[in-house]
Amino acid sequence: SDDDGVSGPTMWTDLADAEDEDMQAAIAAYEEETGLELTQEEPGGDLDQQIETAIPAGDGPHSWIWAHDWVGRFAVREEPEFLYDASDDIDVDLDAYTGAARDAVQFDGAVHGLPFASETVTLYYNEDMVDEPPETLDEMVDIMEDFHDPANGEYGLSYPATDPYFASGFLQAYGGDLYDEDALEVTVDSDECKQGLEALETLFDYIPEDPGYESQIIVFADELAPFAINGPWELGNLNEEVENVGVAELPTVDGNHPRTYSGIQMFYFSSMLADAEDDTLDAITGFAEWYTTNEETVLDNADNHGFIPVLEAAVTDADLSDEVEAFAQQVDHGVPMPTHPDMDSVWEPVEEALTRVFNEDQAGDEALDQAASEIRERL
Amino acid sequence: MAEVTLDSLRKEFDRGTIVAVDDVDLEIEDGEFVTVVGPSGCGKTTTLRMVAGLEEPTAGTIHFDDEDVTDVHAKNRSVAMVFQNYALYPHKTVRENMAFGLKMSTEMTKDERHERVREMAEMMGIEELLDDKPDELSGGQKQRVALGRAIAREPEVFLFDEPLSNLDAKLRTEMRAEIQKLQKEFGVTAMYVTHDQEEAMTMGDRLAILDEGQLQQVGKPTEVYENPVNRFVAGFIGSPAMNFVDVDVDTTGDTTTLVNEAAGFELPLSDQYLRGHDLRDSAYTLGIRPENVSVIEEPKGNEIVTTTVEVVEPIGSDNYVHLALTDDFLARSRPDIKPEPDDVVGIDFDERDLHLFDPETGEDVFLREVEPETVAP
Amino acid sequence: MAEVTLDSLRKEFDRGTIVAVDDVDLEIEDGEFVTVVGPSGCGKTTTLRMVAGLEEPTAGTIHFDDEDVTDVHAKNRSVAMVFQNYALYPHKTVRENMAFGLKMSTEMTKDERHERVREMAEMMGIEELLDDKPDELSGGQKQRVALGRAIAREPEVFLFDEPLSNLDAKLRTEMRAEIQKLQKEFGVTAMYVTHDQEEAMTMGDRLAILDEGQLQQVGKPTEVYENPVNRFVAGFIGSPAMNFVDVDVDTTGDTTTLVNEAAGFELPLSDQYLRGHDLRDSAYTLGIRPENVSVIEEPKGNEIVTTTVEVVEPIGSDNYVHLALTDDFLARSRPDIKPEPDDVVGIDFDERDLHLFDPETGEDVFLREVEPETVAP
Amino acid sequence: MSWLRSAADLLRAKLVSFATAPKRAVVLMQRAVYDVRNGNRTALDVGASVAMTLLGFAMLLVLLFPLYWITAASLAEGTRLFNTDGIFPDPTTYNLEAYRWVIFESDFFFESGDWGYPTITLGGSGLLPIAFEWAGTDTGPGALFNSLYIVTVTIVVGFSMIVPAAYAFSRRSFIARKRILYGYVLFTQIGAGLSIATLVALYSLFSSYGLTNNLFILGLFYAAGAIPFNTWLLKTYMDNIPVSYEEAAMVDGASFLETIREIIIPLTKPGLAVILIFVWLAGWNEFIIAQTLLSPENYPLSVELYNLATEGRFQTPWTRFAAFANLFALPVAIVYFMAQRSVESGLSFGGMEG
Amino acid sequence: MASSTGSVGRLSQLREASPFSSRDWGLLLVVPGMILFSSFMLYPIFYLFYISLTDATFAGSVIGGSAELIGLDNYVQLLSDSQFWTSMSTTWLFVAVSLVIKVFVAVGIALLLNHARVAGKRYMRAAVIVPLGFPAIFTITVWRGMFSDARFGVFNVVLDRYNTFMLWIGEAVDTVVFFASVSVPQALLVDVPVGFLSGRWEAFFAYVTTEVWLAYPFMVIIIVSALQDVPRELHEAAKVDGAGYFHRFTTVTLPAIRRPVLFASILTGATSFQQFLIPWVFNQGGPARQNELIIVYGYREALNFNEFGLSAAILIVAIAFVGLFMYFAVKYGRLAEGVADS
Ligand SMILES: Nc1ncnc2c1ncn2[C@@H]1O[C@H](COP(=O)(O)OP(=O)(O)OP(=O)(O)O)[C@@H](O)[C@H]1O
Ligand SMILES: Nc1ncnc2c1ncn2[C@@H]1O[C@H](COP(=O)(O)OP(=O)(O)OP(=O)(O)O)[C@@H](O)[C@H]1O
Ligand SMILES: [Mg+2]
Ligand SMILES: [Mg+2]
Repeated sequence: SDDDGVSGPTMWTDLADAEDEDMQAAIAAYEEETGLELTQEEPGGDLDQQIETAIPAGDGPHSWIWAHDWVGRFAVREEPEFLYDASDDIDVDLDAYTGAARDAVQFDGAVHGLPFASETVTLYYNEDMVDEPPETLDEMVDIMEDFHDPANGEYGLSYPATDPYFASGFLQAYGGDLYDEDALEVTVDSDECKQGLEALETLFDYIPEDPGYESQIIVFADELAPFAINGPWELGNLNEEVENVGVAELPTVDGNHPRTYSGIQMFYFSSMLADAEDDTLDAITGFAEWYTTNEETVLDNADNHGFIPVLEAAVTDADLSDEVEAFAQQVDHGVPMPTHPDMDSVWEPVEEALTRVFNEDQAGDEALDQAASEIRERL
Repeated sequence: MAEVTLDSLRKEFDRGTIVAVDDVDLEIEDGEFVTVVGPSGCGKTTTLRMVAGLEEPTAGTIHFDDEDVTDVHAKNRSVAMVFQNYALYPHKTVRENMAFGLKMSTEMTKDERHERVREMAEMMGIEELLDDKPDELSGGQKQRVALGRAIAREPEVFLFDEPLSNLDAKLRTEMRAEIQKLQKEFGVTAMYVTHDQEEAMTMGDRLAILDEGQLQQVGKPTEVYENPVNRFVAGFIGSPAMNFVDVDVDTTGDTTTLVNEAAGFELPLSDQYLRGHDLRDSAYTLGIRPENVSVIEEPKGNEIVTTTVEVVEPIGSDNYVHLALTDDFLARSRPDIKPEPDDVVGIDFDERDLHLFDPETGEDVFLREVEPETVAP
Repeated sequence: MAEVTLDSLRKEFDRGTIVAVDDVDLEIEDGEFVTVVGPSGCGKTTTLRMVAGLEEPTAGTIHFDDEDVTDVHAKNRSVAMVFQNYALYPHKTVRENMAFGLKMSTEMTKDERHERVREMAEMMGIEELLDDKPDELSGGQKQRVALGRAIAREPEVFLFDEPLSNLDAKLRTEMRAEIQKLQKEFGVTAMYVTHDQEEAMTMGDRLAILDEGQLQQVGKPTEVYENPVNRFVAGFIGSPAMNFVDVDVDTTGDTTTLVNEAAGFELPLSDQYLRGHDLRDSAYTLGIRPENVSVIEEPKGNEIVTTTVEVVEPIGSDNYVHLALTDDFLARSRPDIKPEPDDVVGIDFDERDLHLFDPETGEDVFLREVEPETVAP
Repeated sequence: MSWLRSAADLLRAKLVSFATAPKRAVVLMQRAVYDVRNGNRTALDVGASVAMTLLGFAMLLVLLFPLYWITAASLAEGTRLFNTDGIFPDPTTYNLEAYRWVIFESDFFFESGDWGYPTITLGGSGLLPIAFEWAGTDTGPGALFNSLYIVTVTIVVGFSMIVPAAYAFSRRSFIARKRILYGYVLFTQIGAGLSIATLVALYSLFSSYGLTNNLFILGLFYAAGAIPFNTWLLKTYMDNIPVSYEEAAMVDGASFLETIREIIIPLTKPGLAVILIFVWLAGWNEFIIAQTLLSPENYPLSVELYNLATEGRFQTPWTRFAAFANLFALPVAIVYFMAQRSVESGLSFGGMEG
Repeated sequence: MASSTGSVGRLSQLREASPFSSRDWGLLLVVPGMILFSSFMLYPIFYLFYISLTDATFAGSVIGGSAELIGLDNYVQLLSDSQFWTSMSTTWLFVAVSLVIKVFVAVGIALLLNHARVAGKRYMRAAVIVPLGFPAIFTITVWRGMFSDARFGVFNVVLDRYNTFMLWIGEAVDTVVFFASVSVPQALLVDVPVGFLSGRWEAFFAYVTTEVWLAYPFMVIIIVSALQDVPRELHEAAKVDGAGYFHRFTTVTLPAIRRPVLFASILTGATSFQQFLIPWVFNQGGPARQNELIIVYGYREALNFNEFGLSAAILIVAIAFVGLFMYFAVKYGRLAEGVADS
């Protein structure tokens, strides 16, 4: 790959079309401003798999954009290393970002990237069906009850409920964590999580029978369900498809706010930067700094893509739209996804456990116990 | 075991654009062996297939004895057919091949079937082959198996579609005799298609000659040989083929003379030969068989005509002498008559061996339907 | 155009387990037409293929004139071959088929090639077919194209591998004449393989008879017919085949008598016939050709033997009379001799037509190599 | 280029026959009616034919259901796969927007609206003394070009190895012939899952030899995978061609190469058509390895299609995905349609067994 | 007259492609393909085998070269993993079931589309193999959508309509049969929605259906080829022998297509064994890893659980199985028939 391989700073992305356009515009603006060159590529497929193979082969990108949950997983890699500690190369003060974002980009004291947005899932509602968003789960259940009639193609809720990322809010509502990052323990079988699952199970009854994402989203998009639980990335689409969409924070469960996992979107600094020329290093870190600290960009992102700002200056700005505000609140209630590499082993067993419960193959408690023991076996 | 009657049988293909069989009437007696002969494409196979029930007649009927089988499905007719390439089931052993028809069309138990097959195989001399697959057999053996398979069923009617044409000359002669013997033994009615006139002549009780879908003549082999009804039959039956010479008729005076100016001969016909027939002054085609032509090595002048020799082909028992009289005039002479090429020889023949055909209709002018015996040599 | 000499030619297959051709010596004169005949599997094709260069001899040499071509690649030998199935290139038109050899082996321009092809096609009467594909042709037409393709190249040696065996009888006769005519016209040396003895007899200047890879006899057709060197040749050449009767020799007294007790005949041989040969008192095989057997419908008692008639097959020009003398004793008689089956008839034959073979070696006991003419009838 | 012309002729003939098919169908029906009226065929007979044809048609409908379901989706509005009103989306909303997008906006034909053109430069470094350059635009060629390039390499290399080898297996005897052929047959089907099985091993090997991101090498790789199966298939086909044609050519004075060119190749056409389809598909459809080995600017259509499927974080833009897939399958469909007769006669595996 | 001198050297004879047999130059034609095949296919397999003997955990440790040889530990571990045995048995079941169905479906289609009474069968045949042209990733994703558990998933809609239709028939019968009350027996109704992806056997059924759909075109063209080669006379001989349609089918048609069907079965069977995309796209071999076919199992070990060495061992075992399968198939199915010197 020496002849036609891309030289110069390269960044891999996997963005939606609209996001991609804005990113290209931002890069162009940056290049114009600084005279540096930056190549953005979209390798497609599973980005992590691409990185897994490309970096050891020396063909990896200098940076990529993804949520922060890969930080731990890649930070612990040795021979070869995957991430670059840029603490000495960046000029920006990390205090410029919110606390959660600050934590997210660091691992063992090293700075592996810069954050620019956060996201989580929250409640969408169809304003033509529901006057006021429900405050509590019970209220929500009452409303869903009114609408839920699957034989006639109507449902209470649209919610890919077996995906742990989506389900995390309710599972963790009672204060239990799926994975305790401080103690490095799997706590998915804690009593709190089991209680949380009970709450989740009440929702299982109101969603379409197929928990797959596409089967879920369609019923809200076709106005066959009053509620959806989903992330900001659907905001644009749903606004087009549903006449009056409202966004609110998730209803409380026994007075607890569901603690959804949030993801911090960030620029990763890859280990390719270690041997890179100074120009490249400057271009990459420079762009990340420029982008993440540019208040205008951050606010545009919030407006256009529902990106919740993680730049303190922007967060305190009152100009955010209602929708973004709702997401921001939900992020506040939630917790960042753990970055520890052990977390890689958590997702799947939990998803399988939820699927079993959803399919009524297993009781909730047992399912979580089984998941926990599977995870522990893996570790 | 059954008399087969074809009544105005007609078969068209491609919506009438091809008439393969054209109003054929034919009656085959119980136990009779009829050979059907004709050039390629004349409709032999089609006729046979209609009798077998593999092809539906466009018009006409087929009766087995008194039963109209025209619309009866092949599997319900009691016929057996030997195909040109035998059509043995390649994955079945000889035994299974032979037993299959019995299994399908009789109520026999397995043991009975096998007993019957064994008997047949013994009769055909193929007992040792019973467990072989058709692939392992030679042409003659395959032929026997195909025959055995057909006979085993004891059908009422036996159909053969050029069953010997894939065999070599030696084997062919052998198999001919075998087929005839078996047919007589079982007394089954048989219809045998071939394009080889020699085969047709030697095998059949009667001969049916087809051309362009139409039946030309039916009769005993010798009868057909001696009294062909038209030029087509005359030319088709007999090997080497009959010689044809275009002649004009000169009826000046009392005598009727056949004249060919190019070849330079005049042949007065006797009254006995003419039997009152009136030949107009017009063109005819004269036919004479090679074996009826005598070659006179040293012409004495009283021959009918003299001509030069082109080639002499010895075939051992006889010599074929090709003469320049017409384009391909052949005389079959004794092996001791061996003129050299380009020798001038005389030729002669008996008036009684002559045939005269109408050049337009092709019909034999003197057709002696009534008293065929009188002209037999 | 070339004399072809095969010298101790030998071909083994499968590491010597199969000897297809066994030390064959054969000389073919320039312009001569030699037919090679023999039963299936006797090595005819293999011999031909060695001459063509398609098979490498295990031992022996092949010369074209004085040049040793044994190791010359087929494409560099000036031979043309007509294959049994014609091997016309199915994807090429007739024109292209005929032009292909010219294109490959001459320097002709395209126009010259097409001109030549047109000429050839005209000569063969296939001009209208030039743009057809082989699939669209009838058997005879294919045959002509294959011939034309071979001739167009003007090769030194012409090889034919049973080119007529797929044609029907009529066409076969026609094509035979055509091939001979062309061969003579071009004066090319030709080797013609067939398993049909009649074809071999009529076509060749000389005849080579192979059996089990070994050359049995080479000679002019009549010579071979009349003086077969052994029982194999005697039985193979001639159709219908020679009759064989096992006889014992009784040399009591002065006369030498052939005796067959089962059939009940005694046949004293004249001294003239014996010519000093000494027949021991032992078994021999007597051979007599069907056409040399006279059937006497009303036996008068002075015949050699009387026997009963089995079947009479009329073939038009003659009748084949099957007699019960031995298993399949055949007489070929004039068409007017028509005994009924089971009639008792007498048979007679001329001593001079007899052949006597050694039952072990099969060799003709009296083989008259020196003076073949003396026994010609 | 004469083969190009004959291919065009063939295509035209096929299209004409396809276009006139309805007319033939009508004639067929008229004849049936006529025949029934004239008593040439019974109504029952015609009825049986109609019933069988309908049965065939119904079966076709069932079998191809997924395809027109998805084609309907490609014509619908929005991006969702499901439709809560029934199986098919509302026909009144059908439009060609997705196809417009694939053609003009995706990377299918060209990137970012720039066509550009290919140039060939001779000399230079690298494996081959020929290099391809895409000129006239900064963005490089579209995915179609990359696909065609890969497929061309696969076909050219594949054929140049498969055809001689199949010929040798069919016509010559040489040492270890049986063993090699046996080995090939064993490996005919390992290729399929192998790509996933050995993905990482492959990547590491390729990258250690510096062969990643190289369309030519990828084409070679597909050719390699296609060799055993297709060699065996073609050999089986060649076994059924009588040797006498070659011998005739030899006696006619043709050299080995001339025999191959003039006789073997034309006679093997149906077999070649079959392996053309299979080799083509080998290079055309694979995306896992292509994605791993190539960088985005070199992605062929298959990878683009796959990326389209996984483009959204959680869902696929279905209308575009389906439209893309339909256009993607079109060349294969055309090639097959043209070669159908050959393919159907080129795939006989020796017929009946004894 | 082109004729060369008599003593042409052996070497030039070789070069001139001697027509004489038993020359080994044929090997030269085969060697390039073998080299290409070996370097791109065999070599990676050996490399994979090497990996299976190491403790590699990530793709990176393979490529980066930090893995260490640990002998056959991975294989030992594999054999003691119950999931391995589940995968193995599920995979074999999948191969067997889909194969049987494939054969029946393909033979049925081929017979129908070769039937004399079907008009326009050429076009139908062209259309019926269209699935061959689409990439598997696409069609499988589409099938995943159709098999949705949701009530509005295509198959559930179809089943729902079927239920409606049955009920309607029931009502109609009820109206006609006025003297008694008739209702449709429950056994004839389907309980919608069916959880195609959430039940073990439902998902298995969905896999099989999709696999059959993917493989039938290949089988159909092969069978159609074979059917067209059946000599018409054999059918006629059977007719004259008194055989009806069924017997003609068993005595003539079936033997004629047996071998091609066997070929196609072996080939597609081996492909089924390596099926990855269907389970992966449908539900990652779920529910609860119960339908994890062998390649999915290997893939998941490598990528989700970062056990690269183990994964390599799994895949090597899978390859070995396919090899073994092919070996016996080739041997007993006489797939290499005609290899015998001609
Ligand atoms: N199925 C068919 N469709 C159209 N034409 C046909 C069909 N079968 C036969 N024919 C035509 O009918 C005519 C008679 O054919 P048939 O096969 O009966 O001839 P044949 O006498 O058996 O000839 P051969 O000696 O060549 O076998 C031929 O012109 C043939 O082309
Ligand atoms: N390539 C071969 N390998 C092994 N044996 C062969 C080969 N070619 C011919 N033979 C054997 O050599 C012998 C002679 O065969 P050849 O083909 O020359 O016979 P033929 O006289 O032409 O017979 P036919 O009249 O059947 O064509 C036969 O026993 C045959 O089996
Ligand atoms: Mg016929
Ligand atoms: Mg031969």
